[in-house]
Amino acid sequence: MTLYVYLVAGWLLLVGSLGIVRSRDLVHTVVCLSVAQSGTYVLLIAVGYQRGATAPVFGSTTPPSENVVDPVVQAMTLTDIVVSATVTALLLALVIQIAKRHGTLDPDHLSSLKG
Amino acid sequence: MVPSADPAATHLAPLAFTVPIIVACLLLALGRRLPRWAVDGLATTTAAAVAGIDVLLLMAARDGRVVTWAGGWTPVDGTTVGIALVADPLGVGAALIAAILMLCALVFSWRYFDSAEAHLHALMLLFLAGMTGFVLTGDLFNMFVFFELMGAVAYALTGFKIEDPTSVHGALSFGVVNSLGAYLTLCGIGILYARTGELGLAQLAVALRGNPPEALLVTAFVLVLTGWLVKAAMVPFHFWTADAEAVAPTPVCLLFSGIMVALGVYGTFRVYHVVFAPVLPAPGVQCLFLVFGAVTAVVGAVMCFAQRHLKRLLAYSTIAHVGLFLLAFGTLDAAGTEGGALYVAGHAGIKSALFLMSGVILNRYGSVDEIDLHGRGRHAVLLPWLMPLAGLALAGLPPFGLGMGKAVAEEAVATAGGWWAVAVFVLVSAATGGAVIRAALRIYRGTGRAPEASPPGTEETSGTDEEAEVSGLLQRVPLTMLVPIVVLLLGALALGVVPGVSEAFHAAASRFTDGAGYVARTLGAPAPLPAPTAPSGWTLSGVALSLLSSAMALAFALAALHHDRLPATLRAAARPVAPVLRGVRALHSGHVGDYVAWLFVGVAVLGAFLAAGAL
Amino acid sequence: MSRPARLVLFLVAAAGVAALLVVAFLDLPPFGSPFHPYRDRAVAAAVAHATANVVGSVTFDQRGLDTLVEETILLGSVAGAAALLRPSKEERENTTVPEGGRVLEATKLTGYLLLPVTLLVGIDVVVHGHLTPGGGFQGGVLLGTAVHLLYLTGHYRALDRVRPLPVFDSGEALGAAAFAALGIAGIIAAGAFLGNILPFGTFGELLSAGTVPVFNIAVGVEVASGVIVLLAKFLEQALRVQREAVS
Amino acid sequence: MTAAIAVALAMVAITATAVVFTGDPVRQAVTLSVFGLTLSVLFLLLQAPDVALAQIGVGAAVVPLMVMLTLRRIRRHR
Repeated sequence: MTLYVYLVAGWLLLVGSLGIVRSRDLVHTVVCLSVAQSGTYVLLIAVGYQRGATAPVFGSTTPPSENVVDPVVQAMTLTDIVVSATVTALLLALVIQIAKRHGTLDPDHLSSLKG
Repeated sequence: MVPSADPAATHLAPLAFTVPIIVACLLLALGRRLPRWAVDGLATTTAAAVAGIDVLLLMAARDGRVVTWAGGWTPVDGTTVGIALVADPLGVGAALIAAILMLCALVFSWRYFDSAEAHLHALMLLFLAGMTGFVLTGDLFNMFVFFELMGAVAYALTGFKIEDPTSVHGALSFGVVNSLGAYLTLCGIGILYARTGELGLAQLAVALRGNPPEALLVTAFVLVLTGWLVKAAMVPFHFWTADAEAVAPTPVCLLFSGIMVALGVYGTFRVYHVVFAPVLPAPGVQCLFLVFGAVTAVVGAVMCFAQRHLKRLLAYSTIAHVGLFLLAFGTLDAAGTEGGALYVAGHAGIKSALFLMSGVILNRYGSVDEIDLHGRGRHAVLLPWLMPLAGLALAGLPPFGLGMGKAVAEEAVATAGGWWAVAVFVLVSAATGGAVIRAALRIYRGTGRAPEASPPGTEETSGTDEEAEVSGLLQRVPLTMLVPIVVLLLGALALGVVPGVSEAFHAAASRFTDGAGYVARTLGAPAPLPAPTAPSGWTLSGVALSLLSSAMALAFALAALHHDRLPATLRAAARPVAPVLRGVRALHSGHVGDYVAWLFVGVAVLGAFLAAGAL
Repeated sequence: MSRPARLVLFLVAAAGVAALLVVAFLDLPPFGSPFHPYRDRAVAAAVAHATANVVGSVTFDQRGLDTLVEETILLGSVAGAAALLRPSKEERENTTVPEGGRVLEATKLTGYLLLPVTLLVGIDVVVHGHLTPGGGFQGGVLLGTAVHLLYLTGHYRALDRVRPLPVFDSGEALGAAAFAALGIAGIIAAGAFLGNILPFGTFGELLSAGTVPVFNIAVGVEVASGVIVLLAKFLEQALRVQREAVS
Repeated sequence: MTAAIAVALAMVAITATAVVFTGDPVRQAVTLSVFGLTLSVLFLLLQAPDVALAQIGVGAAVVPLMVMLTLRRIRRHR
């Protein structure tokens, strides 16, 4: 199970990167980048999991004596999700401008920067 | 008992990045209602204020480190839940350079084009906050977050000239490659956290103490470093650099080239010295940086000399110099670190001044193509002298600070690597300096043959179509553009001549390489002082080598300008180089898919290299 | 590089990276293990500060610096995206607001019904962030998207009216500024940057956790405004910005 | 519980692969949204409701919406 869980995280990272490498459309590139990033979410949340423990939110059903999963990785993942959304927004804004300036979104046909 | 410094000093570190954040918020909230001069004034004053805070912090950290626990979570028995800010002289020094460069960039952009409702100024201040926080924080995940702040703002700044096709293209490549690097860094952080349950640099070091150098640590080290090294533009992570630095607005280029790439180097060696130095054998790591540093330096120098686009030329020269930084810091000892830090500081002054000069050229003549600009600057007054001088200084001309750093670093790498590393230093300095001198002579003196129409079908980015950054071309260069150039050059000169600089840098370097002291001080244990070693400074051999590389730079420049008058044997000897050069240039394709493939090649090779050395 | 060459290069390198990852994964503690030293300390610290949602405590109280920077990233990105999506020299913004296309009555109704519900849930998620799952960010995203349900109803014009962009522009910046200012208030009142300066109150009650709910509200304002501005810029590009007719 | 997690992980891996191999960006916006939802289910199962909530908002709504608006803008331009 351990290896399986972490391999899924690694798979997301690698398959997202593969998507960027073989992408024919920059919108697709940006989306694949966000898939690669979700590998880090899965890794972090999996690292913080404890079998039989509940969510780290105390209340009437969960007294503070109860075992909870790691809240620190969850806070890290929240930050990571914000980063993902904002970076995606910035890159999509750039993609819109590229489409306007170059008339194409195929990275194979963008040739303004060479050498 | 926690050895606490002056309590007021502990509040300086958070203020150094909170002040620019708050002012940026104000600019964004009020920007459209403020007149332009108020926006300029507010932003410039803030950069100056941050520089002032950095100076105070530097004075407080002079005899050690200033530790601030955000939220007041001071460790009890060495453990805590909070984040530490750890200001040591080298880190604060880097923050100070960033603030000074930001000040120069903002003054330079007073005459700058449309700032889009103060967005440009607000983004610049947020960029400064990101850089400052990155060097001050003592927590690995917090480093990642500040790194992302630097990144996100930098992508927007790179693409700021939305009418320019190269600008938005370069920004996207930068964004994708840099983000992917950051995600690999985060994976490394996740792996370290799973193993140790810690995120603070000092706490990680304690948790890993006594660990054998196992595979997990190699992977974690390589992954964490990937993001930092992408930022540092180490080959083969460097492809985004020329694309982004050549197309960003000039004031932004200055910051990218002058300090941002150096912060990647800072992050790399900060993490190594504090967390990994006790668990990964030093010879393997040293060898890694000697090899990658040398390759980066050579690739950067070759690509630099081959450019005609002035800003791309400078960007590739930065890559070459990053290679030299890596060589110097890669010695992992105090002497090499001292040389590297001096070199970074001197380089910041010279390279920033050069980027500003390229901005002046762009806004005066409407192009940054060296060939196209042949002889166009004959009637200029000051720059025809300053630009070749800066070229010589880039090659290491004494008594500029960059030359002193080069001299100190050469001595250190000779011990760690051997004579070949010194040769790399001399040749690479000469080639990058030579390229700048060549461009200066061609533009300002009309040296060499006048250009013919370039043959059709040559695909390279020449810089003829670069968009000017002021409305209408400048008739004369305004004082607000000249003063920052002169100030930066004088600053670089002062580093080399003011007495005591070498001693101060040596003390800072000794702190930086003393990971155990960092850990002890952060977690509140008494820190043993590192064994004192002698600072180096200028030496006779150093001056000789620096004069040699300056002379070679001049020779390279003249040879390139008058290559048709070179003896036939020399030209024949150079002929086999051409296809190699074409091949290397073809790799820099501007294709983001290529760049990502190379990113993974870099990670795999780093991993294999280190595993072979460590396990 | 040609496509096949690039793919081969990547696959070989990715295999190397995968190998690096696998050897590291094999050395990690098993999935679901009870080894979480930071968790143990974080839970104790959250209870000491009367914060029922430990994630909220970590986010705003224990590692508040991460969140300050995270919110700054959001601020910078929204400003950056707005700058990148500004109408360029040869473009102009269409002043006549286009009416959305024909929308099914059922869709309209869903939009109208969902809007108030979503707004209420969003506010609830923000305000109870220190007690229940959620907080300023989650609630803010909900609020920011809820307003755009009006677009779903086909009333872009109505959306344009309830969404005075300059207000949200300023709202975002002021939310972020409030966060940073709270950090400095910590220095003044408690002697520590981002220190928790309010009384902790009773564990599990609305007024508890000290400054955590205040941070949640600041972040809620910032994120809701930020999402609105961001989506508005993309909507403007999609619907309104046009290239000036070449004369 | 473990079995549910294993299934959710498999779903995440499969939908992620689907997103990457969907060449047409318009259809990709939809698969991306589905991927965002499967991720939030996984986070719920791993006892991370805070993260699941954020992921639903961002991964299943805001980001796919931005992708769709980008595509609309680009197609209008062509």
